[in-house]
Amino acid sequence: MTVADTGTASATRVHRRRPRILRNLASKTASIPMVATVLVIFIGCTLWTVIYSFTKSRLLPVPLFETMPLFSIPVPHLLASDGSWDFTLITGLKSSSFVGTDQYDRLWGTRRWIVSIGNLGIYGLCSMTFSLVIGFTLAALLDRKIRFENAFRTIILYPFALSFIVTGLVWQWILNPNFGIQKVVRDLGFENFVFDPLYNDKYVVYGILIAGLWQGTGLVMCLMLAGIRGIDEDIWKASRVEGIPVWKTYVMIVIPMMRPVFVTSVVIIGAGIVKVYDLVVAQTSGGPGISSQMPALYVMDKMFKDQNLAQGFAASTVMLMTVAIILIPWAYFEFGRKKNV
Amino acid sequence: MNTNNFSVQIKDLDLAFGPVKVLRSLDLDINHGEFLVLLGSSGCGKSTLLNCIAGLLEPTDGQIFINGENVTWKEPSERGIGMVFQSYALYPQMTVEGNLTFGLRNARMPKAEIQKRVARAAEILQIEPLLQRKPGALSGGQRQRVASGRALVRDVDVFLFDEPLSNLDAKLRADLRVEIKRLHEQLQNTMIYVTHDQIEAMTLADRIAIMKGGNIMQLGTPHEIYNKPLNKYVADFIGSPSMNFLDGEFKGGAFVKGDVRLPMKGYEFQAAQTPDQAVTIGIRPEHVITGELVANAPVKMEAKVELIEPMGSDTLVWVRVAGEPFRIRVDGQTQLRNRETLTIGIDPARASLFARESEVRL
Amino acid sequence: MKLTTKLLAATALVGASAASATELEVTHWWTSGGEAAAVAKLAEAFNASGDTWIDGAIAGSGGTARPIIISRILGGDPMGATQLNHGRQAEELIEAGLLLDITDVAEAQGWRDIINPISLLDSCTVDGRVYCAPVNIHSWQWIWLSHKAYADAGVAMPTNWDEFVASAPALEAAGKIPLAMGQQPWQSSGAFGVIAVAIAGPDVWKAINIDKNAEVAAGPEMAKVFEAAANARAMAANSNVQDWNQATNLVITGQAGGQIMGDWAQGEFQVAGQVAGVDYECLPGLGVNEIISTGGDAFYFPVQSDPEVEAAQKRLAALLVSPEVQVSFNLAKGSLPIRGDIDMSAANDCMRKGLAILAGGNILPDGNQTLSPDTSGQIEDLMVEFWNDPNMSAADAQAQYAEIIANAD
Amino acid sequence: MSDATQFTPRGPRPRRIFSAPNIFLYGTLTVVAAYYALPLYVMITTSLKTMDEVRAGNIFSLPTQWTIEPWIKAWATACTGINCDGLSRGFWNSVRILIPSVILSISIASVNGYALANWRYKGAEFFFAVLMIGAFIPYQVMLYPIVLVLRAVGDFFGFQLYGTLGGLVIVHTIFGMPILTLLFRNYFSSLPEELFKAARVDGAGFWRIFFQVMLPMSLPIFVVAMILQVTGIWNDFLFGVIYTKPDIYPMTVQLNNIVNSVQGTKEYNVNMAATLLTGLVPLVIYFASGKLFVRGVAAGAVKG
Repeated sequence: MTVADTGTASATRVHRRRPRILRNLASKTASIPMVATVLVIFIGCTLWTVIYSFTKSRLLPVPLFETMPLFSIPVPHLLASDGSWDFTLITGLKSSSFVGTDQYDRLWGTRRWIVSIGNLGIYGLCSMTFSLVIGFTLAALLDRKIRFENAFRTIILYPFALSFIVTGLVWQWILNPNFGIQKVVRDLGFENFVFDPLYNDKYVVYGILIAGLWQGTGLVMCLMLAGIRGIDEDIWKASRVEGIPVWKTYVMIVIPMMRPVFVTSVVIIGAGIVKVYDLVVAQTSGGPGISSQMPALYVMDKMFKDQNLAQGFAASTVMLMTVAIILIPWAYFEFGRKKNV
Repeated sequence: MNTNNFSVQIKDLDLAFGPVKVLRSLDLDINHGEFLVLLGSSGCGKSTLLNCIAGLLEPTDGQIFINGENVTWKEPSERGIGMVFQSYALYPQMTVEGNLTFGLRNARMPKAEIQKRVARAAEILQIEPLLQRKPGALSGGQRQRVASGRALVRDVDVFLFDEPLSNLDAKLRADLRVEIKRLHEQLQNTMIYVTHDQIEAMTLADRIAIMKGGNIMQLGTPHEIYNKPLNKYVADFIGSPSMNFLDGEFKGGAFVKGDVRLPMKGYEFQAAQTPDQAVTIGIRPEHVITGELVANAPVKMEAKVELIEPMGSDTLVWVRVAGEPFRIRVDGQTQLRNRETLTIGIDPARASLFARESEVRL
Repeated sequence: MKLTTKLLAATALVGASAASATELEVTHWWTSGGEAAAVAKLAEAFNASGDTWIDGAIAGSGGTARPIIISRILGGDPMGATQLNHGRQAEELIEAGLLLDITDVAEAQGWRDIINPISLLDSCTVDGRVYCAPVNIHSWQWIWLSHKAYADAGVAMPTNWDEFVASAPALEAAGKIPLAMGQQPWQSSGAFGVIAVAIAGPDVWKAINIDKNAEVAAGPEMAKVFEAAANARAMAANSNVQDWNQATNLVITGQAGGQIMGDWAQGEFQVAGQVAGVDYECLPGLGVNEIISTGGDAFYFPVQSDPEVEAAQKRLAALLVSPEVQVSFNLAKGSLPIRGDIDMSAANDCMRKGLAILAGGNILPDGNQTLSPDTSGQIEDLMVEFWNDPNMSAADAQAQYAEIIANAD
Repeated sequence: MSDATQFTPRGPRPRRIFSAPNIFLYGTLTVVAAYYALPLYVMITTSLKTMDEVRAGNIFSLPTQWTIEPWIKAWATACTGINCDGLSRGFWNSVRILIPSVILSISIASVNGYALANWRYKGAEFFFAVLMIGAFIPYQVMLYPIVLVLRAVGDFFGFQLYGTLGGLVIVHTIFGMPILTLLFRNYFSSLPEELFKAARVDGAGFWRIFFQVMLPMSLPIFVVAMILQVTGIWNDFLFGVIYTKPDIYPMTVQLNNIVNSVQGTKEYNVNMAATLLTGLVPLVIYFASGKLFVRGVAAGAVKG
């Protein structure tokens, strides 16, 4: 705020206020990439996708409107008989490209999509729960002033440096029943031991989960550890003086105090869950069958492989809505609260 | 020696963090019902000592007794202490009542008993209307009271305060200081109070322990500490504005520096015989005699005013004595001008004399 | 005589412009052993003619590669030439004017006279203009059987689908997998198509896939097909490989009895040094209806601004259809040539069977030619689920299948 | 309670190393550490075995016959189609993508963060808020239109953007912008405002203050941003697939291709070597940067 004031002050000194748009010009110039990104990519491209999800685009996006001579057709019919949208009366533009919610109707009538959403739900719920629980538990263990804390932390966090592709391939290998854990245990003499989550349509999501948690819990642990360390030392002292057991202090006092860290973690994990793509591609490509399909795979397939853009757009719009469901309460919590202070 | 005579007794306490010694073979005996203040600048070890008493830090060596019981290896909660922290350490997600009762509920105390204790503490601290609020909705002073209340409900003999007022503004601090003093009057239990604020220390304490570098420099009543500091450090630390020091020689029963000579008549020496040696004399600005009273002063001298700092009730006057800057505190109503020459008087009985090398009171 | 002149003219066309060597990036998804060897033949021939073949192989299946290819064409970064299954995949690209019209090459070389079956060229033709050069015919309608597996199990080599089904328990008892299946969606959908043609017959298949007759799709003929597929699913239960060539490898090594797979599987047997009739057996149309589906690969040439590149694209188009390339490429790949006028005497048993059926005209179009990619994709999604979920009943799957056909365009 | 007759507690409480809580604590941590370390171990050992041993042996055992063949093959001769030059091409492609992307994204985001922190203008907060929300939009929503945007921009300026290095660099810059801008904005806001005011009074302008006052104080945050970007861009798969073509495929995409280009049986040892090679750069950065990496991800994430 003071910055803007200084700018104004220097302007008045020369007795000539520059027009508003020219004030602070260097700063505005520096922000051009951001403004362009926001307008063109984040707003423009998102809207584009949402709008085109209501069209019948196949391999190529269909033209939205055919231009008509303005006000040339005075016939007042709002809805054309074939169900397409007609803007003739108001704009002079005519469109026969829109198909209403057809794409969404088809989407929700597709088993693969339903399975994808179900998988995302299971994966999301488990990933969220386990990430938070494991992340917090590990952080609490590391917080106990242990020896080799750095070594443990280094080991737990390193997978985060690896890509999902690498993560997926390694775990595909370890979980391979012919070479991996199942074989090792069978070689030990347990002939009937079965552990092939990636080849079993009931457990395949959990197979992916194992790899996903391996990659991501380190980050959650780091966030949690930072959160725990950020808590006033005196709180710990107070609880010790009152004779409250350590675990109870974590559960009853520390966790409630870490609400912001938990919220942040939930948002980060949540945004990551909706985007899960590389990991599944590398581990199962959605199989066996369609049992490990995820929405992102459906979108990619429909958009590029099956040459049905609008269907892909509809699916990605639903993904967007899912994120919004996570994001809006968070934004409300974050920014609504700040206003009160 | 019966340890039961003391409320808290510390014997030969050592604490080191790796190579850094924080407390050095420290002994301290605290009487029942005594209000003891641990005073010192930051890093002197006062909070460390308090944490050792509470059991929150483990000593490297030595013993701690509370009510005659050796608690060196005991958990903090088993020591019969209550503690109030600088940041109050209130549990932010619980109501005031929740904060007060959490420890008791955890110890599975009967509900009725908990009710009784909370009611009593709330009454004493006058926080009844706040019981259902959360700490976030309380003012600093209210939080401080709740923090005291949490110690109070534990119904223990020893209260530990770790700089409980230093997060408050000056006015509130003065008010709450009085409240703590009143609380002590009412409860009559032992209180150990850590602060870096000498006013708090002087006003609250039965005895003050001034600490530096992990040692207790002086343990005594506020009066002793103020008037008869045992060493130059304590002399310098206590009193505001701080004491004037002049380096000189002790020769034939008088302090000599250049052409200034102060016969130490009436000064209570620590030893019967004090040999001639290099010394430092300390004279508090408020003990310099000015105005009409100078006539009766044992020693008189002339000094030129160099700077005047009016502070309302008092005025601090900077002069030069024996070539050194020298502060004098005079009544705020005194009219003075720069470069005016002033006659000042000094009473050696109220001065302090320290050996230059050891900085120990002579 | 007429033909010779045309050929001469074509050669002249090729020769004239070959003076300026041009680099062409060619994208394709032929990455398995046999396939890569076949691509090498194309590259060799193209390089020998003076231009340079820049290989743009994209691993995975067509499903992985097609998006990349199409988005590059759309994104204004077209490659010199690209493999696509001929059929409806390129329809919209042609409509949008993104693919090069090579009618002049086709006319100069008289493709209409030499390409057999002519439906291949028709698939490349939109409004009378030619947009792609077909390179091979791939038929899905095969099952590949392992001599070793049947010898180990001590049962006779089956000669048709029914015998194959009957021999399954014996194979299982010998610790073999009766039917090897990969898990990629196109494999599931393809194998189902083969079973459909074999059990319900070509007419039913045509009614569904060409006329989009949903009643037939829901009818009793197809119900039998779904039952048979469910049966096949049980036989493939222990086959947990992902890629088609891993499944082929199970047959090669004798771990599995057979695999329903297109004729490209033959390339794998060849690379492994196996001999048809000795190490492995092939049954066209599952030994029930001897028939060939004439899917296959074609090369499309995205429109480029540089006239030199365009000339090179046309040179490549001419080269791909030339007799020498057709022979060397198809022998390596195990596919059938797109012209009947060349000498395929080097072909092995299986390929000869295919050539004979082709010559007899017993052919079907390929699903890719009759169904839109969208519909194919939906069927793939359904089939991959059906093949992998033993709890999904045949009736249930058929109902969904009929619905997809009803909505097909 | 007479002390004289009893053993007197003195000094620190005696501790047993094998106390129950300690066994639980270190036991749990060791098991957890094993779970996290296992895949790396398996990758390394498998990549050093011969294929025969991979088929016959136990994935957890050490190689009996050590061989670096798989590494050589993965690096130099593994095939995608008829290109048999291994991952080396992908590696250099990744480097060529990485360097301009990191430089461009950090330059833009640092200047932008500085403008947002110190030179606020009307509307800045709005754009920043949308930028932050944008970080959470699933990429799939924007993938396709971006192809069109890149093409349109390319056409406008008369050069190829989509499918080239330049296009991918721009995409990485766009998607790196939210988190980096946040990082820099928060950092510059945390610097003492007096410093900025003093420079203003001395007559320095936007760029002078940035280069001569802010930059010299910001080395740590640049290192953090670099760690974040290098790791993120190196590990990218999706953008590499969509916005490039095979001859400039980054390493991750090529890895997926090589691993999925099955010829006969899968060569797991080569696959593992290739996987390790691909993970090597971020791993080295991770192990070398240690706490800075943690700071980077924590700073990036906590405030995200």
